[in-house]
Amino acid sequence: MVENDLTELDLRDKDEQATVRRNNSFAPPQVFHQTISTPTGQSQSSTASSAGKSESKGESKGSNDETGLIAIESPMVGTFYTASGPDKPALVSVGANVDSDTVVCLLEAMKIFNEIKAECSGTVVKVLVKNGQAVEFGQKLFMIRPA
Amino acid sequence: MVENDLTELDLRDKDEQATVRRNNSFAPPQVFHQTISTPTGQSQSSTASSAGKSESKGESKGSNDETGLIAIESPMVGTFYTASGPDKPALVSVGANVDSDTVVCLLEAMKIFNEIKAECSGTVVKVLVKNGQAVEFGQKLFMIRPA
Amino acid sequence: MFKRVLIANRGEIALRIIRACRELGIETICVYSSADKGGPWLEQATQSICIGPGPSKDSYLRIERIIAAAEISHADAIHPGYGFLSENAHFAEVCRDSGFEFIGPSPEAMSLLGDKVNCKRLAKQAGTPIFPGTEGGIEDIDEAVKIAGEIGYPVIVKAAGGGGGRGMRVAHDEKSLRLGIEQARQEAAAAFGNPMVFVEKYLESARHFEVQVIGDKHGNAVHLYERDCSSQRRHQKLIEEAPAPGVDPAKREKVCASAAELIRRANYAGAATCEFLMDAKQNFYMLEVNTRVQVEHPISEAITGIDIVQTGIRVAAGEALPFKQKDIRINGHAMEFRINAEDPARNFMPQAGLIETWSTPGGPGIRLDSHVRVGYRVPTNYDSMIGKLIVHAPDRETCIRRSLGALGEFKVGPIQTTIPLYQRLLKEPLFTEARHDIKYVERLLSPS
Amino acid sequence: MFKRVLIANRGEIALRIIRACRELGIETICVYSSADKGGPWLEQATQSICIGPGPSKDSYLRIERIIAAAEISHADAIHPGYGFLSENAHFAEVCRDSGFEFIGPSPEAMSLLGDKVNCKRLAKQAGTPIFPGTEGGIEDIDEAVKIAGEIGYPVIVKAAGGGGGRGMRVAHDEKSLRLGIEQARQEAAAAFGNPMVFVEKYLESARHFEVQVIGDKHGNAVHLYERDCSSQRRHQKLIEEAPAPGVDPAKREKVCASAAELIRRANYAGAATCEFLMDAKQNFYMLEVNTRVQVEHPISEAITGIDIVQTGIRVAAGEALPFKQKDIRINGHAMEFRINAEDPARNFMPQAGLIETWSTPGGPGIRLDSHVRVGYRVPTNYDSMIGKLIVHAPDRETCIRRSLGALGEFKVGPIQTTIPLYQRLLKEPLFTEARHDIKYVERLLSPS
Repeated sequence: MVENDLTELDLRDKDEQATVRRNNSFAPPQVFHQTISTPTGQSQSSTASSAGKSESKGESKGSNDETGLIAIESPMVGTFYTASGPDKPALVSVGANVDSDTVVCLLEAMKIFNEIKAECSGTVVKVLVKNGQAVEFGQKLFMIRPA
Repeated sequence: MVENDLTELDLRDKDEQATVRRNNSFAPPQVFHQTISTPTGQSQSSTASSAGKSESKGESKGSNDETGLIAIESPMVGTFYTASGPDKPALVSVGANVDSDTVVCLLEAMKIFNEIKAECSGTVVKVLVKNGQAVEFGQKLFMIRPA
Repeated sequence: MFKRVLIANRGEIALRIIRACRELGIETICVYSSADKGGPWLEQATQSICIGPGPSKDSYLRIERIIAAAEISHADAIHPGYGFLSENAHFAEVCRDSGFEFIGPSPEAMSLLGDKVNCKRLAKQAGTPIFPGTEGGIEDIDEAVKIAGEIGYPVIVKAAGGGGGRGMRVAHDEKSLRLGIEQARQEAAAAFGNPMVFVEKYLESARHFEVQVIGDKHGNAVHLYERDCSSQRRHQKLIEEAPAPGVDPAKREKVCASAAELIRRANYAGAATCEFLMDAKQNFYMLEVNTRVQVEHPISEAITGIDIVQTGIRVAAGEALPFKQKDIRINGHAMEFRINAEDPARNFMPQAGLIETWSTPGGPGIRLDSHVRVGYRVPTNYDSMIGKLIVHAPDRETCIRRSLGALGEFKVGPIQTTIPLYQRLLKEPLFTEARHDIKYVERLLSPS
Repeated sequence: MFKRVLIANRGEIALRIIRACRELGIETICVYSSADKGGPWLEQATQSICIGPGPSKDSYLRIERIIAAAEISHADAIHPGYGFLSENAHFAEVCRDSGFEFIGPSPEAMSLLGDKVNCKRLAKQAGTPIFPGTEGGIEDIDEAVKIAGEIGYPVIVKAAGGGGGRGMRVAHDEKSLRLGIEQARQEAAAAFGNPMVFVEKYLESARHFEVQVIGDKHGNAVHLYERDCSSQRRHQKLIEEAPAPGVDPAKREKVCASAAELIRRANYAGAATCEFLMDAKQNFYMLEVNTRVQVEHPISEAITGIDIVQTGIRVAAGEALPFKQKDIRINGHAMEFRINAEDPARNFMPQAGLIETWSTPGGPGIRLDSHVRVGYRVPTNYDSMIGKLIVHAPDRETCIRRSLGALGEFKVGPIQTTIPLYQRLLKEPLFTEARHDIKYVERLLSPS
């Protein structure tokens, strides 16, 4: 199997939900594998005491943990896209209202694009990651003020 | 120079102050080198934080640091003698009154016997070291209740 | 040579690989689980990427997350370490297919040596001694005697339908074999309703003897002599040493050379270990081949001066082995002690939590491979090994004395470790006189 | 062999000697000052005895207290370590006279090599290259030219009455010498009223090259090759390495052999170091002989595999050296970094106080000799060295990379150490390309 064996449709070239599949054996062919994001403070069972410089460089410094805000965190490792295509508007921006089913961004890994849903209701207060930026597991993507 | 070159008079065979000299070059011939003992808590500028098992095995466990008592500490390394000879009575015992000039014991090192004076006035409350026992620097020898 | 290597592992072996890469001028990317956030080894990597929550199945075993991390970090190779995905041929294949060099053997070589039947066949061709045994049950006593004569006494007669020690007989000669088969068949027939028995080679007192080998992509394979890992508890190695004490030099050379020949025939590039049992007469029987770097690789590094991890990276990058077999000499004696966060006084109960005391030994011949420092919290998610103490000395006796000194200096708290067990084993005559076998630790520890 | 050795020293070298004795089955008695009460190395001794208050003159330098401690603890030998009384021939004599073996040379050998004139005379006989120079002033130019021709250019012309650089001229050939002497005499006559000048060998760019030697009481002496200690600040060695980089092998063999011959002729038993300056053409000039174990001995242990401290104890006990010169081979490259509690950012101001962070490097080729652990309080009384990091690798380039990695892992706090200085020096082309000399560190550090 080589990389070019992939049957791939680049989302950025299409208007609507596209089927992206890969003919490999370790990740079943899937249509926008969607993963639930979890609120801040509950997702990471970190037990390490010292937070050294081991933070990924992609992690935002600007996230104010203001009381009452909920973070949408990345459920996977991949590349963050704000829109479903290069000529498309951002799925959500600051001020947008979201509910549990609102797709807030796409995360790409191994040529598969995954829709990420808000999994909560409220207003987008901050977008913490830039379009095209790599994100790690648990990284905060959006801050939401609950409705 | 060998050990037997020493001109030595064993104190324990004599009644009175004896001249003990050694024909060597590193310690001048001396008559009862006498050293001042210092009160508890001032002599040792110990800065180490953890007291491990590094205590000399000769150190007494039974010294109660009762308030108001003064310890006579060993000013040197050597062997402790309570009397000036094997058939002589102890220089001081519990209950004895001492003053600054009272000789309380002898410490032998390198065949030289050193008279140790009380350097304080009061009553002997405890004798912490046994006759013939090796003592290290700073080791408590007697506890004195000041007059 | 690679520019950026992603390390799909954690703890001491991740740190070991970081150190090796650093000296080769290679940048490192460490993936980690959220339970390992803040792990001291991550500071030493060029970059670190969280790939999932604590449980291994959601992080260190998630192939697609590791590949995604390699993509976003622009790695060109992936080092699996040991454990986790290191012996997963499928992972090796996915790495290759995704454009990342897998630092280890090809999936084909890994599969070949991982398959017991194929591996045994290849071993036979390579002259690597294998474990003899009948392939099925026998009913005819004369046939059993013939087979026993071929594989050599002692043999063990086992009931095909048996278990729990019933129907088993050890035979040291033909006479006792004939009697034993008779008795075993009767007993087996009575107990299991099946008189079928079979005959296998019986090792009364086996030692664990394993040969470190390393191959490249140019058809070269070299062995780095052996390790004795007989000090085990529940198949977990505790103390390893190199070389194996008291082994006949000619027999050592022969079995080690046969192990190198085996991996050469498997077109194997990278480090591997051929595990053997050695009987009291110093006959060898191969158990299996581990197709990865081994926990105990440092003792082979100590006695040969070869950096096994660096060499593994070099051969994965296509370099030829930088040494020949004739360059490899045994220099002194080395032992490794696995410092496990377990309480030997309470049946080796795993210990987790904050390390408050971590005062380590030093001086000549002392190497410590550990990711731990004061303030580190041992997570509950992974195995209990928190460090490896490696002791090298001119000879075995000095090595034992040096090890006792180093273990005595090693203070860990408040969690308990296996250090006191090693202090006991190093004073055990069975061990010091090299009269030990793979069961001696458990015999010593069994109450009775 | 000795039964009980008293160690008249403290800190890392006391610990080093304890470790050596432990492996030889020898009990140890550590004497200590009250400032060192609770010192971690004392736990490792069989017994410890307080001999006086913090100041060295009242404890570690008090001969009669050390002898008294040896008496009450029934020691049979005394190890002086380095510093303190280690090069005090009188102390060595008192030890012997009091019935304790001094672990080091005889007082006679120590005095002989400690005396500059006698040592130089013996060195001449042994073929050890010494520093040439005129023994007095000269007035005749032709005589000066003759001497300069003998000792070789460049030479330096110095005014006998001079100082501060006035009246000094460096001459690279006869012509510039004749001119230089003329000018120097005029300048000297004008400045000091004394036209007398003298001529000495001038080293434009010298490196510190020292040979580790060891002798026994049976007339044997062996060298363990050399160390380059050119990285110095105010005559304090900072980085040492072995072997000296870029030295011609034949010249190395010759000067090392001459150093061994020197201590053989001195009937010297124990470890010693012959210190040389090496000029840019790799000519050697002996400075002095240190008659004790050296701080930087571990790098020679690393490249030769010889335990210098244990061997020193063995020869003091009367054993013959257990190796011959032909057994000694250079294996790889080693560097030592003295971890000093000093602040390089504030003119190397000594640091004392509680160690809260002490996170040490590990892995292959890393040795740490240190008495420090978390919770240890560095006293103000003694020198600032709190540990020695020794790094061994197959070659110098790998050794530098490995050292940079290890220094990067080494975290000490809150006190400052010389670690950042070493990280800088290891990236300095003068050092990495071995174009350094004994002044390069000070030149780098000088503001300008």
